[in-house]
Amino acid sequence: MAEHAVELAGVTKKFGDDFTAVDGLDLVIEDGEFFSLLGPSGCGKTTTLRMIAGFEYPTSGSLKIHGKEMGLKPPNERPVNTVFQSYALFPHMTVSENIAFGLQMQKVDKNEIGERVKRVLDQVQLSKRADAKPKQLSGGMQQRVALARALVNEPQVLLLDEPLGALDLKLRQTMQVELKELQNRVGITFVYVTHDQEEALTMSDRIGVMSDGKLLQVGKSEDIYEHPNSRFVADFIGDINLIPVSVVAQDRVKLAGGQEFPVATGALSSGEATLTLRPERLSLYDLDEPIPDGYNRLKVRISRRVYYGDVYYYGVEGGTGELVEVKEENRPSVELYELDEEAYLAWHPDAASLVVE
Amino acid sequence: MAEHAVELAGVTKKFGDDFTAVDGLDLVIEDGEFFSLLGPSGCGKTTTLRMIAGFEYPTSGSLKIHGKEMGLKPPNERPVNTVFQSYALFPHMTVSENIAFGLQMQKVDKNEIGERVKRVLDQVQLSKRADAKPKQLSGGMQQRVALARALVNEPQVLLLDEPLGALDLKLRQTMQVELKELQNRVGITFVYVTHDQEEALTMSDRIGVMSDGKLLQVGKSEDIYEHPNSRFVADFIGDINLIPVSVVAQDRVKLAGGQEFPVATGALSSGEATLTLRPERLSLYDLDEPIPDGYNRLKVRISRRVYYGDVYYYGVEGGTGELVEVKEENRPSVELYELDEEAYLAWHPDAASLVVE
Amino acid sequence: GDSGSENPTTVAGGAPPPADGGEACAPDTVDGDLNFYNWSEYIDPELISAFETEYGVDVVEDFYDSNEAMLAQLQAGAVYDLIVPSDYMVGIMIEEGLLTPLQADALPNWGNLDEQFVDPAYDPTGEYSVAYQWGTTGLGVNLSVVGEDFEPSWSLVFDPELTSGFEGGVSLLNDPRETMGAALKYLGYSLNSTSEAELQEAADVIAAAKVNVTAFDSDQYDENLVNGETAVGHGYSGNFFTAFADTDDPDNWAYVIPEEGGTIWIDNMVIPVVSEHPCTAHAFINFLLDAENGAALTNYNYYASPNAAAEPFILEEVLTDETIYPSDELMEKLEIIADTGEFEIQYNDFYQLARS
Amino acid sequence: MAKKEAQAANVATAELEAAAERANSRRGFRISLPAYVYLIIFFVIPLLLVFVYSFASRSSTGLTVLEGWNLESYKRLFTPIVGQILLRSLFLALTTTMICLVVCYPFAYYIATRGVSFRNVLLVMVMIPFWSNFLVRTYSWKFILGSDGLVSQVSQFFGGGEVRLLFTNTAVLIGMVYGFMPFMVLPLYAALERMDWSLVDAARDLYANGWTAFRKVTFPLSMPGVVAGSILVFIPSIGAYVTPAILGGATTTLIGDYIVSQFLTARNWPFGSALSISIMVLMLGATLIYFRSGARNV
Amino acid sequence: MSENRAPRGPIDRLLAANAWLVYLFFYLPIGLLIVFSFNENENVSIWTGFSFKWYEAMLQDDRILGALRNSLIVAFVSTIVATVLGTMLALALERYRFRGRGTLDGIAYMPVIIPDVTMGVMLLIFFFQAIGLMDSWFGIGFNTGLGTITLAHIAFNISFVAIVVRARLAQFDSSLEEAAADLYASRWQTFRQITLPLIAPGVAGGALLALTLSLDDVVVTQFVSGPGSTTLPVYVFGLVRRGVTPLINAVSTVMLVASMVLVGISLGLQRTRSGGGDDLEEDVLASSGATVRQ
Ligand SMILES: Nc1ncnc2c1ncn2[C@@H]1O[C@H](COP(=O)(O)OP(=O)(O)OP(=O)(O)O)[C@@H](O)[C@H]1O
Ligand SMILES: Nc1ncnc2c1ncn2[C@@H]1O[C@H](COP(=O)(O)OP(=O)(O)OP(=O)(O)O)[C@@H](O)[C@H]1O
Ligand SMILES: [Mg+2]
Ligand SMILES: [Mg+2]
Repeated sequence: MAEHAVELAGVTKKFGDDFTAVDGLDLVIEDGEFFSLLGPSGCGKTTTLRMIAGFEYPTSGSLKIHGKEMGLKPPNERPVNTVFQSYALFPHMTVSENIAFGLQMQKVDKNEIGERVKRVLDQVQLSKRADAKPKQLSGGMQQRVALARALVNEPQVLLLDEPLGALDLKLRQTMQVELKELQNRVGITFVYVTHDQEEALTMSDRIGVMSDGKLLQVGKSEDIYEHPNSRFVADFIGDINLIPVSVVAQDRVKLAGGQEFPVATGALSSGEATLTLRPERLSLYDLDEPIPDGYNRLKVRISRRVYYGDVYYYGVEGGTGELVEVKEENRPSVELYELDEEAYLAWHPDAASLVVE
Repeated sequence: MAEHAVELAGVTKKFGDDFTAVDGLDLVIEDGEFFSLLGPSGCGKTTTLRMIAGFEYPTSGSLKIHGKEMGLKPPNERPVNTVFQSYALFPHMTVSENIAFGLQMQKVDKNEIGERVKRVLDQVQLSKRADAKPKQLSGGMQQRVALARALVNEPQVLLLDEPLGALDLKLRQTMQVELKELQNRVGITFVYVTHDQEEALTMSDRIGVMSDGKLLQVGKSEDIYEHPNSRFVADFIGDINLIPVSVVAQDRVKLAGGQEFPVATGALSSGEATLTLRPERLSLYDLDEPIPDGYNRLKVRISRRVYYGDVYYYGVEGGTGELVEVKEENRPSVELYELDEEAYLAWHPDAASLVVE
Repeated sequence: GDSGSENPTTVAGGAPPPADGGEACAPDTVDGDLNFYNWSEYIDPELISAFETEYGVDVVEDFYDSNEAMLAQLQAGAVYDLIVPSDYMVGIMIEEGLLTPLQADALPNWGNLDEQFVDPAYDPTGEYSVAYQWGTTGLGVNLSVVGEDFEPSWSLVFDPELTSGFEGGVSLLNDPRETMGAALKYLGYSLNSTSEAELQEAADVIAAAKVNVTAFDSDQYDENLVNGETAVGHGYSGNFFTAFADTDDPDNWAYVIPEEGGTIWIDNMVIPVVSEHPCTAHAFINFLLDAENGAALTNYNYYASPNAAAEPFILEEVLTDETIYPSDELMEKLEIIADTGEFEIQYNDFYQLARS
Repeated sequence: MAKKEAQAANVATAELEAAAERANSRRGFRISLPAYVYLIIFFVIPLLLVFVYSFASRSSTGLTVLEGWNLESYKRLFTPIVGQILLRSLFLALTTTMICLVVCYPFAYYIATRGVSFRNVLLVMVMIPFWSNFLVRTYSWKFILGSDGLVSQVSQFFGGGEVRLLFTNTAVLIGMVYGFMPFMVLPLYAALERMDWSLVDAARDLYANGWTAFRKVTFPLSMPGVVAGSILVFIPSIGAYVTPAILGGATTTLIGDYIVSQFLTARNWPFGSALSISIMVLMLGATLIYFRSGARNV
Repeated sequence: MSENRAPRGPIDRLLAANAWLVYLFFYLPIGLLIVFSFNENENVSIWTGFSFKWYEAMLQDDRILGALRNSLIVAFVSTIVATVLGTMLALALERYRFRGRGTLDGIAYMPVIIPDVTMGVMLLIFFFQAIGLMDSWFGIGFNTGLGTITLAHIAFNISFVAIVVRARLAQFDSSLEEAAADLYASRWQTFRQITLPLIAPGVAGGALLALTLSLDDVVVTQFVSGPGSTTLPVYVFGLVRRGVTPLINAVSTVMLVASMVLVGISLGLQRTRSGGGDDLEEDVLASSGATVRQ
């Protein structure tokens, strides 16, 4: 359809008179997309979600869902369902009672409720535990019940507040895949809150990065990762080296150590700036090894090596003034650099982008 | 010194008559080493730690610390300190009172207490909050107080129970580095419990993998990662493809699809087994691209592609019967494979190891 | 529970046996402070302090509000030198051997006592008790409601037709013996009746009267009356008088002894065997038997004095008040409540039954 | 080598855990001992004595004879009057409990949903009145409900007639409810204060309107508080008799004063004891049920 | 979102209205009681003028002062003892498994649900027998009096204290005790430095409750009292039978104020002990027991 799924215009939320949890948010979420809100703890993600769901009302600004102004509509009159950061399962009801609740409230007829509950139970692989009480379930199971309870209503918009926060790595990864596939299948709009950047990158069509109640950057996962528009975003999303440089020309920067390098042509042509370099975009070459042309090179000394199973992280020192992290695949073919060994650090100019504070 | 820091021999802990939380544990931890206990939730890590600390007594078996049999010694008479999974800070004492507690109990004299508390406060960068109550601190700070409270006593052995469990990714990583460096500096024995395999791999000298109260494998991080001795360990530590094969010769296996491959010469010469392949040890090659010799190849179809910022994960299907995960560096030089495209999957025989159930 | 078998006969066995007479006490000698166990507000504090100054001892006062509670305490080992039980309770205490005989020589004023109180039914030998005060149980009437001219009869509380006219209704004592007794009298029976049939009738009377009974109350009947909560109240003479006196126009109320007769009760001073200061106790009894002091008692709480010698000192209006010192023919109709043994249970049950 | 040690150690430490538990158990016993002993001497033995007395017989003078043991007292429990009285008391207790519940639930809810500091003030305010003397509290009700009491005067002031509530069942109920309210308020408060309000959010999110959300989530979850409060009000109000006497005029017998009259009027201690014992058993029963349903609901 | 949020709009206003009505209900009689303690007329129900004379009368009446003295002695002694024993009892029941724990658990709750009269009578019987035995076996003669009253009050106070403290202990995170032990604290040190400070609000609550119960008890006291041991409530009880005068209001107003001061103190005390505001609950919850024994 033409209209947007969710539309926030200048939405601000104050707690008390002084404390602003969400600050003039302008945000449009398209129908059927998987949108993630990303940001450190306390930045206002949950509050934003709660306003969309109708548990809090904006101090100012307008909030539309599928084109309709929500105003003071209570939660039960909004075409929206929420998966709560802390599941919020009804402890006194069984799993299936929990899931059936929403449908009963909507006066769906008995048989249909039965069927739909059954179906969604299969989807989340909990048919066996249908009669268990939430307490008797493991964290992962509870999370899936919370999900099922929301999904069964087939809302136009589904709000998820760190739904995977509580799960351990393995379970988390499986659930991520399941969620993503589910969203593709039913094609409803997901608004997904998390503080795990990796999770956001993996699952989202688009990501909004928040900090202190403000929206810093909105864009496709790749864009945000490859081209952060601020030091904060760059630093928050994945490991990155932030190297202070001075700009000498539109396409050239100078390190503290004095070496100059070309960079992708940028906005500014002088002044101080920060060069952002992803560890995985850097590679180490033996001094005698040929380096692909067009690559920038810098002689460095290996000062740290950390083993991460599938990769090694090297900390190298060169003219940059501070430790630079380099990530190297761990393959038998590649032989390792020892501490204090010297090597060339090389990267392609496209890999580096400039941000200003 | 000659004697071991901690020595468990046939230690078993039963709760009630039927439930065995820890099952005949034989474990030796050397003086000054960083030893991690790794395992899924509920496998008995905390219980083991609690027995070393003296909060629980083994149902059977012997427990020595620095050569001395611990028997019924209460916790306060053991040369051990613990950082609790849930900090367990004294809410009615300030940060510095919390840290000073242990020293006061040992009747260390006032001035010295003052100095040592000051020193450790600097170490964990909390000097400014010395007079705050735990309630007023963020999760990360509380964690550091718990650490300082244990460290200030300079115990011979320090037990840490998921000390970083509560922190978010970024803070977690910083703390990991700090902890590791600290341990190098003071050189006391760390027994570290976690269920995060990456954490264990990064920080430990040696790792013990537990499951259902049993110790499955003990060894250096690399060994455990590269040469898991069981399907469980392989699967628990990092992503891995587990491919059912039938062994045709000491050094050859056959896939479900019928293709045969050489493998590193193993123990068995026939029967069913599981071939373990790390995604990052696999690479994809265009059909017309040359493949390094000695490498095994398998024609596959791309059926999933997930973006992880620094890498792409491909799910490919071939003769193996099930989806195989391949991890490819994300570099501008490399061009991406599209869904349903065909390609060669290649790996070096050393990269594959055989495990049997 | 085996400790019970220690004294197989009765609970009273707990107290040591009377040290036959105990050591003799000379008149007006004291042997320590007096532990005085009395009904609350039953003696003029002035008298107490007078005694204290005269004999240089302290009087420790404790108070009880029912004979039974007092008895229970005594059995539980409470040690007092002087107690003021009512008539029937004296009988019980004697029978249980809780009382020590009084020493006549230590009580020179004993002679002041009106001879009709000298050896009462409940203390045949008259050696255990000295009457303290006596009074009657009757009806307090709110004249402005009931009117000036009315039959002084129990029908004022028991006759539903009559009482239905009284705004606020009537109140009866919350006490089986008194109220059942009143009903028995109303029916013309003895208030010590031991005939189930008669009790049954009495119970029926009370039950029938209940429609206009606003309260069964032994504590507040006088206040309820003067506050206009009730029109007629069943209670003890003295309480009514004090209550009336406190109001703005005492003439608005009257106390009557029903013509069918009612209860006369006598409270007595006794010395328990466990007493540690019998001589002080004797001294105190003798002190109260003194003419002026006896009068002071009555002038304080408007109960009749058994003390003949005291009469000259008693306030005129008290002395002449028929309701305090009833006429002789009325006296004929008054009865003392006697202990009826097992029958006490019946009284209680019938009463509770009637009330329910 | 390590193996052999282990074997040896096994033998050595097989009883470790057991030993530890024994030590622990001894410690616990020692700590509880003073109170334990005290309660046995000054509560259990007296209780047993009462139990013994309930089988004794009454002497003609109304004293308890510790011989001729019999079951008379227990037989008498089954006479109609006892049942009648008990039923009446139960009914009064029940009504009191009901009223308390209805009034206190919204009250507790209100307190529980205020800010922490304000909440505490409100709570103390609930308690303060009960620091005064019980009798005097009750008497001042008399002056409120009496024929020229506050209520009456107010109604007259507004042109209404004189209202006398004193000595009516209304008065009794007012008095009882007044006396027992805190026991309803506090447990309810405790339950509601621990309430996880995100569950109500969830219910609303799932299309429940305010009332339904309350009916389906808030109330069921506050059930432990409801049960606790009800028992705490119900049990003592079964035995209550002073309030009914003062404000109701004792125009009916309640189990409380029936027991008292056995001890203090009829001087029939065996029966009084039997009554007490059976009432206690009854109340214990109620408490057990409470603990159960409490456990179930929590 | 654990912090409470009030429902919005009219419902909230209704709730508020209800709440304030309830408070009116609570304070009407108390207000009246206090007002009339300043009434110079003999009769409580009619206001004739302001005066302190009843307070003066109270101060002159040494029966009242004596009774007050007795009440305070009994209250404080029984509170202290009951608080110590009750706290230990709670600790044992909550923290340890030992033989006889089940029974003890049962016994601990009984004094709460037993009717006053029964409690009074059974203690009366008990003391009577005890005195008999003491006398006949050891020739030790002792009487009912303040002593027996105190013993009786302790008997029912222990349970109330134990219940309150236990509620507190239940929420207590025992890993704190382990942490202390791990930091070389002996059992006693752990108790003194960690456990006690943290359960202090509960203990204070229990003590408060005990104090109030003991200050308000008539029935049990009456049964077990002896010479010179009339307590204030008992005396008031007697006075009431003779007619309620403002004197009684004055006395009970004084008791009211005294208790309020006590609460104030204990609350302030616990504020300083541990910042948690909700600690108050237990206290208040506890003090509610004050009325249970009517
Ligand atoms: N009801 C409230 N009253 C006062 N402050 C609040 C309230 N709710 C949230 N806040 C504050 O608003 C800020 C944003 O809270 P919010 O829950 O949205 O953070 P978040 O982004 O969800 O953090 P997390 O990732 O930890 O969930 C926080 O500083 C929080 O303290
Ligand atoms: N006191 C106890 N009584 C009964 N069972 C217990 C007790 N303590 C632990 N267990 C059980 O023992 C097993 C191991 O518990 P433990 O705490 O050691 O797991 P863990 O490895 O620490 O898990 P996690 O990673 O979640 O902390 C669990 O199944 C737990 O349920
Ligand atoms: Mg949040
Ligand atoms: Mg654990």
